[in-house]
Amino acid sequence: MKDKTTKLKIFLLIFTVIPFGSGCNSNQNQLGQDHNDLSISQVHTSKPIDQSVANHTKEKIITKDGISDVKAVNTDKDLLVGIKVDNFDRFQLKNIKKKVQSDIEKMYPDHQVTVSTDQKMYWELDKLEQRLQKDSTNMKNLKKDINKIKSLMKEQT
Amino acid sequence: MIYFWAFVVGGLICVIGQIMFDVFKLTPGHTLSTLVVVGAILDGVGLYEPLIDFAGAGATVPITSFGNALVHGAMQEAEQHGLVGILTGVFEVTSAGISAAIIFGMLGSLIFKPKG
Amino acid sequence: MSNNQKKQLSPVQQEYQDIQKQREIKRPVVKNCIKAFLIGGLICLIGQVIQNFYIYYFDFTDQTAGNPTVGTLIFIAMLLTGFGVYDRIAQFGGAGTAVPVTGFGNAIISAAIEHRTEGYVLGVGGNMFKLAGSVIVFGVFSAFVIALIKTILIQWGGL
Amino acid sequence: MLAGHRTWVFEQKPVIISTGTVGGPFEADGAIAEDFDLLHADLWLKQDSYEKAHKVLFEEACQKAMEKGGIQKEQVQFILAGDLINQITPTSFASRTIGAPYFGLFGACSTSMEGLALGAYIINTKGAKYLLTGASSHDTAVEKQFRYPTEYGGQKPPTAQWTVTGAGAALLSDSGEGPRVTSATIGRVIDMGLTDPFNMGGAMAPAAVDTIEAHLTERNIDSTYYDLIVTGDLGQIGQEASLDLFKKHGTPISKEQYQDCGLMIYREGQPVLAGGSGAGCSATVVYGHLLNRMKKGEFKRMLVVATGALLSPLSFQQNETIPCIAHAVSIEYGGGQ
Repeated sequence: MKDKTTKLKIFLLIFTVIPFGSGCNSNQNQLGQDHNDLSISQVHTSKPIDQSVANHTKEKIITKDGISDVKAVNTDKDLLVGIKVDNFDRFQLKNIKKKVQSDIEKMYPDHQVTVSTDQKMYWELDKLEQRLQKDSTNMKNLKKDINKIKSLMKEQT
Repeated sequence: MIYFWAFVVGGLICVIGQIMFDVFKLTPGHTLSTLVVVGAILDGVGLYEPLIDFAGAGATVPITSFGNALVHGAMQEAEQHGLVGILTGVFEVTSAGISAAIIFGMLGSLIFKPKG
Repeated sequence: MSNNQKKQLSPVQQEYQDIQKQREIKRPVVKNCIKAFLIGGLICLIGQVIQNFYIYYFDFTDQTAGNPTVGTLIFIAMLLTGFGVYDRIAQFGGAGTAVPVTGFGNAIISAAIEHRTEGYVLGVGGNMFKLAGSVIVFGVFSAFVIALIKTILIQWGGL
Repeated sequence: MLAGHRTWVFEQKPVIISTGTVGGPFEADGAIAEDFDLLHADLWLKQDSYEKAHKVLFEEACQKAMEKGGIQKEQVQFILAGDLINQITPTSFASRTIGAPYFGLFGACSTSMEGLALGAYIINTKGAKYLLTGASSHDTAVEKQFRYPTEYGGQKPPTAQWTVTGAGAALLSDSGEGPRVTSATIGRVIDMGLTDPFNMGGAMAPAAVDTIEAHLTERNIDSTYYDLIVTGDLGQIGQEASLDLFKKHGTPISKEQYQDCGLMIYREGQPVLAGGSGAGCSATVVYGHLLNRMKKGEFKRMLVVATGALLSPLSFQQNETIPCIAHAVSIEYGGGQ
């Protein structure tokens, strides 16, 4: 009696867990495809805010080991890069970030470069990119958003 | 993917705790105190941060992260204020967990009665 | 430790302990570990979901989302403890519920609820850290020692 | 009167004229619920603390016993009782309510038979006409003191036992109708060096064996003299370990006649792990279930061996071993009186 209920509980648990596992797997496949096609999001480079710096950065960074996706946004002064690292490469997260940072700084010495592996950075930049793509922002708002993200990233704990 | 690793790593840390319960017959108090000290040592040698990067909540939710956070707070202050900073900085990072537990403990005692 | 104690036993005691040991119901270690893995993993997974929720919808980063996540988990632990569910889950999950921060919350909250009958100051206030206190004591002290060693090493390295 | 070193034979055969048993919700769900005089659905018993609820449990058990025996509380000359809580306050406070002269006893879970043996002795020597004896325990009050807060999620190993919420009281007299107390053997403190507070049964078994064997030798009888030898709360492990010991010592005791209160009180499927325990366990099972069966004529002679583990949370933390004790009392009904 008691044994049966505990067994049932275990089964229930396993069944709740399996979807998580498989969900993760499908996710991974998608990311893998992203990587293969290098289908990073490209944002148009015309006016009002030229994103060619960001686009170029993304093309360069995505080819590096361990990086599965990149988002980037730039203004005339700032360059924000959010990188996504998956699986066991995450153990090297700090080193990867440092390397990317120094590489980009070499590429664009005139920009103030902020690189982060933070989820928040990635998601916020994703939103910004989409807004830029739709032209639903202007230089002033963009700068405001970027400053906000930068201050968030500075916060510790 | 982070969800998967959070589950696995968090689960494995709990398995270590269960082995301490069942095989070494330690009380929960002994087990949890040991895990906290282990977390602090792991952070001291710089291994806990990469684990958090890897497993996310799988490393921050188990009590081991408490030791990690205590060392972290102490080190942060120590970098700024030297040795005195160790004393003042210990609770810097962990204060949220402890104060949440105290506040909810007090609230709980106002609302609930033990059910038995 | 236990070996030292064993040596002091008289032959009769030793003999009985051997008999008793055979009759003692063994703890199902493997089964318990699997349960601890599943329940503990599940709690961490829930923690990750909460954390990502805070990062996505509020102005928190990986670095800063830890605090609200821990707070939320302890809040959930309070509800489960108060409604008398946490100890039931714990009987099943073992270390899976004790090791995550929810177990820390449960230790504090259960002691607080239990000792309410002795008044808020001496009962709740005085006993709240009855179980979780040792975790804080050893955590803080070991953190102090480790940070001290590390700081000294860094300074010497700097010299 | 005294047979051997530590066995009393009561010539007057004091009578248990009535008993009262009270249980909690968990016992109401158990195997012998119909044998309780009063069952509570709420662990709090409408009190504001578990300790107060514990006190009420024992008050009610005494009340029931007096009611059924047709005795006013002024007629009760002594109370001999105890429980497990620090300084046995619940029993003392309940005795304050009843108002009779009071001996507070502590023998952990063996208190019920310690009280019955002493009470029978007092009646036997005409020290009293009516007296009350009993024991009680309250699951959450005991857990709070000996283990963790009740809502704390500590996993209990399969060797642990569940503390009974219940109180049993018996009214003893020198004359009247009812089962008679014929002899008692007082236990020695036995320590086999066990230290696991989650395995009381295993620690207490040698004490039970020691007392039972002393009883049989000193009364110069065989174990077949008794229809039933019932231990207090050895639980599954303690019962098996004690049977092993009997076998090793060459004492013939059959599995059928050897039973345990801790295994009788709950039904299969209740999460009690190795069985019930607590001072209220043997008190409620013996004064309720077993005496009822006896009165129905199912058996005539039984030996009740209540076992107690004499540890405290403090002694456990100081790495002391667990000393144990067992008191045996023989109760007979019908047949040759």
